[in-house]
Amino acid sequence: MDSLIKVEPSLATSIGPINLDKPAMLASGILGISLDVFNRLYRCGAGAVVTKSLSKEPWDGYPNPTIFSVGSGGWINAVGLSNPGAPNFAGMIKPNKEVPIIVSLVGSVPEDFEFMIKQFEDCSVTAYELNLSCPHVAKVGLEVGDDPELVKKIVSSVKNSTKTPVIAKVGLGTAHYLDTVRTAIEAGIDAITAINTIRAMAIDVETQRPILSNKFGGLSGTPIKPIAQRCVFEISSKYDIPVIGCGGVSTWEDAVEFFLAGASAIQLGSAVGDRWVEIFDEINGGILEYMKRKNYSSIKEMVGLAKKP
Amino acid sequence: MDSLIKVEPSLATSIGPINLDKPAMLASGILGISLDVFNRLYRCGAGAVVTKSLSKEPWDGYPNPTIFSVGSGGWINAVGLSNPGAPNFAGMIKPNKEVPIIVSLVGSVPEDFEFMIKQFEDCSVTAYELNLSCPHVAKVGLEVGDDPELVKKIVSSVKNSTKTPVIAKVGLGTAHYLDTVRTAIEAGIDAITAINTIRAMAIDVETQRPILSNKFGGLSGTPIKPIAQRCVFEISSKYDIPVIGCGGVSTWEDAVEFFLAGASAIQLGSAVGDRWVEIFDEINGGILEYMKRKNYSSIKEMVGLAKKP
Amino acid sequence: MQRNRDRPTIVTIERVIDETPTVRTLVYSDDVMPNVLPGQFAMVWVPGVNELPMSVMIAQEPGKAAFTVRKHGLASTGLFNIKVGDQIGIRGPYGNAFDVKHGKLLLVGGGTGLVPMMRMLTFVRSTDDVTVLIGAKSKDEVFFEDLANRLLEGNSHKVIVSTDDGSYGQKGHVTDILEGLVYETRFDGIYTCGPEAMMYKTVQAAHSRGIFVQASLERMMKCGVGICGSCCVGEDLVCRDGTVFDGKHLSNNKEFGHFRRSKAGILENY
Amino acid sequence: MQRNRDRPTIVTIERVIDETPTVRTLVYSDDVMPNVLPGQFAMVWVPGVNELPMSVMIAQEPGKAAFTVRKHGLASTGLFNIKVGDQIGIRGPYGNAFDVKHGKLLLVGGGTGLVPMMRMLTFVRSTDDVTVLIGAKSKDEVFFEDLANRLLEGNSHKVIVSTDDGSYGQKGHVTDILEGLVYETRFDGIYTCGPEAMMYKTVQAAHSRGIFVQASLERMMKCGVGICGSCCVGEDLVCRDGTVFDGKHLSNNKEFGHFRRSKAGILENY
Ligand SMILES: Cc1cc2nc3c(=O)[nH]c(=O)nc-3n(C[C@H](O)[C@H](O)[C@H](O)COP(=O)(O)OP(=O)(O)OC[C@H]3O[C@@H](n4cnc5c(N)ncnc54)[C@H](O)[C@@H]3O)c2cc1C
Ligand SMILES: Cc1cc2nc3c(=O)[nH]c(=O)nc-3n(C[C@H](O)[C@H](O)[C@H](O)COP(=O)(O)OP(=O)(O)OC[C@H]3O[C@@H](n4cnc5c(N)ncnc54)[C@H](O)[C@@H]3O)c2cc1C
Ligand SMILES: Cc1cc2nc3c(=O)[nH]c(=O)nc-3n(C[C@H](O)[C@H](O)[C@H](O)COP(=O)(O)O)c2cc1C
Ligand SMILES: Cc1cc2nc3c(=O)[nH]c(=O)nc-3n(C[C@H](O)[C@H](O)[C@H](O)COP(=O)(O)O)c2cc1C
Ligand code: FES
Ligand code: FES
Repeated sequence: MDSLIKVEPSLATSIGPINLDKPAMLASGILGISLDVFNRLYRCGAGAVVTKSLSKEPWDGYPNPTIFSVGSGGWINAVGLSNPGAPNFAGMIKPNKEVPIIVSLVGSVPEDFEFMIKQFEDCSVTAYELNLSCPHVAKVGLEVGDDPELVKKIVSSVKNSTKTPVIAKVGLGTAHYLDTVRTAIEAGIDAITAINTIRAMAIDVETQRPILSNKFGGLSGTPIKPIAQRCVFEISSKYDIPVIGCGGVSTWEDAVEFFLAGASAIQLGSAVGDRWVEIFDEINGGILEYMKRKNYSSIKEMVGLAKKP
Repeated sequence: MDSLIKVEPSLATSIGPINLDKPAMLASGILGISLDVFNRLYRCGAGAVVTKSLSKEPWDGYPNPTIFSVGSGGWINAVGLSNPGAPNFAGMIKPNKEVPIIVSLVGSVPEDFEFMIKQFEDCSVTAYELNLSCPHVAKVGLEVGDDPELVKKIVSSVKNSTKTPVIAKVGLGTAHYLDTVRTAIEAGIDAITAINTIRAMAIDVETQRPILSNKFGGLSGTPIKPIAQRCVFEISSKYDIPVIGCGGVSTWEDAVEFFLAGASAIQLGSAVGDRWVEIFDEINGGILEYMKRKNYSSIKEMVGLAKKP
Repeated sequence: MQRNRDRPTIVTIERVIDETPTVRTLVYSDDVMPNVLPGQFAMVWVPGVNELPMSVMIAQEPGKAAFTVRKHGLASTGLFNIKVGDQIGIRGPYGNAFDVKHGKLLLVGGGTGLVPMMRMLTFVRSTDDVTVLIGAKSKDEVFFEDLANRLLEGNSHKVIVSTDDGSYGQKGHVTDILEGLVYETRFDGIYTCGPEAMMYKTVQAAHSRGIFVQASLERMMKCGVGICGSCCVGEDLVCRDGTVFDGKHLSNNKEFGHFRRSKAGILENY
Repeated sequence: MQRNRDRPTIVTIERVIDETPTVRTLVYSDDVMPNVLPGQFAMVWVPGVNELPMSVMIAQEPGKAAFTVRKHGLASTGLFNIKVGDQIGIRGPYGNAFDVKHGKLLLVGGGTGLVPMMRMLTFVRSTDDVTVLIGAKSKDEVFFEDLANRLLEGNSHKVIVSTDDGSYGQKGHVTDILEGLVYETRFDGIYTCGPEAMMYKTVQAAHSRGIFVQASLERMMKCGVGICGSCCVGEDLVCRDGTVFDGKHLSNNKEFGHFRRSKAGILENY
């Protein structure tokens, strides 16, 4: 083959054992409660969809207001992990053949996770993502991620319960997230998603109240991008583990920045609110153009390039 | 006096033992190396100016690029605590009579701080602010704030070396900032400033490099406001200590939000880059209008109101 | 501060109108909401209580808009109890709007589903022939009949009320009357908002006869902007793809008329 | 992505012109920089090396701009060594601009301080009488003499070069020649950019005679936008209040002409 003929670039990527046709996934908690919607997003160009974080039992979540904008692509939410529960949800996605679905799970003890994973035995699940980082619900999320012993137990037990790849999603909590990452790696995790929302709040000056019914929520979107990027850079510099970048992606440039920082794929959530489902095709198109211009044939060639001295 | 006659509101505030005529201060590291500039900012309406964080010896800081914008009022900087050193600086502010100057200090051990405080014996200093939270310089800042034993030693020794009020400035590091706050309170601190910049980075997709020469820097400005606000709310809910809110203030509404969250005063930095020195008068004017409308005579009446059930 | 569509803007209630014992209209001044399109809604924050989606009601005064709320559960009761001088937060407007055809129009509304219908009446041309069909359980619950007549003063029009118990207007379900109307008249457009069973039958009746029909759906909403997923109906998100959908589209949606989701997102029969 | 003035935008160097053995002009295409005002500057990022303030040079071609850099320390040498096809980042434009008077004008420039002077020549009217005074150490270091003559072709003008060693043009410091010029001619405006001693004397000579004079100052710059404080001169921040200041203002500034600050911010004698 003539080396001057440029290869048509491919958007396919792999995150350790997980292979995807496209590198931009829907992040957990976004539009994620219906198989019909997953199908639509997949047709719109999402490489995979991550489900809402599921618990053993259905949860109603917090009362409204649960989400609002802080401007400039930033959102604060305290949906409170409302979800139909793993058993209901597993029933709903059973018909799925086509869409790469990553099932996000929250729980407090290893048994919670083992129970939930059992529910999905007959489902086509691309990977599990353990949410160790929700900043606004007691007893799960960050309260688990901030406890290294518990992380170790949960990851080990999940890895023992399934052959499906397992991802740990980390965020900025009260402990050092790099310690959570290390513990998860030691317990056999296949990949890391970084980061979740960051604990935050906003107050209305007229009524003099926090806007969220829960007072505190998680900040997502554009404002957290520079923080998420440094986490991806730090994790992938310090450990030999595939990383999925998440936080504030809303353009193809953002996605490429995360690849250069060391992410093998990205997730996005808030930007769907600003730009709707077309965002996946827009980002895919932009990445392809960039790859052509820079003469890359695969996403892999870009991953971590910003670390060159 | 007829109780129907509305009292002209006052912008004066006190942060524990520190009394200021106006509640908006210049944050540390912003324009803060010249007494002439301090005088100008004071005339422009700043309630106090916090100096650049000073070290024992002069520091050049990091090479450029050291600061750039991430859009929407967000900045990333890794100035690297460049400063002329405490002795030079003390000489420079000796003539000061008028401006409430808060001297910010960084160091690694109690002796550093004791040495520096000695330099200011003949200066008019309103308070010291201990920077326990710079996210991008090794051995000082967060590396101190993340070590509770060291925080305790430093705060105790500083409190023993001076009668001037002492503030600790905290931020989001690898340890839990509320632990740093507790330790500082136990060691006798007079007030807390929250928060400093948050460790972050940005990568240029064309040249595929981190933009800062230091790769990592601190995120400031609008993006961090919701995070700073929750820290102020959390600190002032958990502890009985006056708090100065800092992070993303650029309008009077932002300032009021911080008061409602529990701050007795605020600091601002990045917004000076967007709106220049007029910002202090704009914010003061807006706060006054608000106080008239809501019928408050003092800042104190607003502090912490968002905590009512 | 610049207004942010997706963060509550505070407005003060200036007037409260009792429409029925359980329905009130709350009037406020605002720059944005008086000018929204028929079918658009706001997320309404009742501070300290809850936030809920509300169609934006007309207020017949320049610079003013309103909400018409039926007292129901926690959130709507909180809003119902708001007094003159109280503050609420509003964000939006959200959603698409009815595609207002011209000629012979039929509007079918039940309960607070009449709200977008009233706004729509301000968009009809004087040459349009407009029939408004109002359904209610009983006499007590009839409202907006006079308003509809007033808004249509210059038009050839009819306002028909039906009550389930026959205590006012015609006796029976709106949908029974509807069958008669579409049999008699070839409408250029049919529009409906109200209880889903009513909308489902209206869409079926019209669509099966090839008449252009649109319905404005209601679902549990948290974000209003297409992030949280709570409002999905099949593959559609009501807040973002709707709230207004064409009969053609709806007839392919297997959840419309049959299922809705609970707060936890569990599919439930209507 | 929308251009952000305060974040580096990447441009590619298309042409490199050797002006002297230590001075080069680097030409690039851009939307913004060709249209800046005389006196405005950019922060120029040499990836992997440093970022430094640079006056924006004209490029005499639509859609193109340039920087003219003298090789000095680390940053400027990095920029000097940039080759055709290399990428640099630019942010800005920053700073205010010269207030271009009309009539008899005198421009006094030294070294790369000529850069804003050349841009200013594109702003004079054809009726203006313009004298350009160029100072250099020796013949080798003279540049932009031809360019100045070319830009002033349609004007009544004079371009005077002085070298300290007399190896080209008149012998002596520019400021000596300047004294003669202001004695002979009543200028409507005098503009200067270059070594601070030169600017200081120019401002003194003009201001003491009541002639309108402006100087564009240089200081250590990190942010360029009025955040870091490194560029302060007395109570002024050069990047934000300047770089251009009136003689009147400067004559009250006790640091101008005498002190500057090191990277650590220590006041040093010039
Ligand atoms: C686009 C739209 C426009 C609407 N316009 C109006 C209006 O103009 N006037 C009016 O009175 N009502 C309107 N509603 C309905 C109103 O929002 C709900 O009745 C109200 O939220 C019920 O809440 P509750 O807490 O009082 O009742 P609950 O007891 O909590 O719930 C009663 C029922 O309302 C539904 N519901 C609860 N919360 C929500 C929510 N956040 N969003 C949607 N449904 C919910 C539930 O499915 C439940 O079955 C509208 C709804 C939507 C989606
Ligand atoms: C508004 C402005 C416009 C300028 N325009 C030009 C131009 O068009 N062409 C040109 O060749 N030079 C220009 N300069 C000067 C140029 O930026 C400095 O010469 C250059 O930064 C020197 O850096 P260095 O690392 O090569 O030298 P160093 O060895 O680091 O320093 C040499 C001297 O330059 C000064 N300096 C260092 N860094 C900076 C900095 N970031 N900002 C300002 N001064 C600094 C120091 O005070 C030092 O004395 C301009 C400067 C300013 C402030
Ligand atoms: C409304 C909302 C709900 C979310 N729910 C979850 C969740 O259930 N589980 C989870 O791991 N992350 C959840 N997240 C976090 C997102 O998955 C993502 O980590 C975060 O929003 C940052 O990405 P973004 O900036 O692209 O939105 C939620 C975020 C939002 C905005
Ligand atoms: C350029 C720059 C330099 C800073 N230097 C210091 C410093 O020396 N010491 C310190 O405690 N904080 C420093 N900070 C942090 C600010 O004081 C402040 O905590 C932070 O910027 C958040 O406030 P803002 O959002 O209003 O900018 C610096 C911030 C910036 C942008
Ligand atoms: S209400 Fe959140 S997606 Fe529609
Ligand atoms: S260069 Fe930073 S204030 Fe001027």
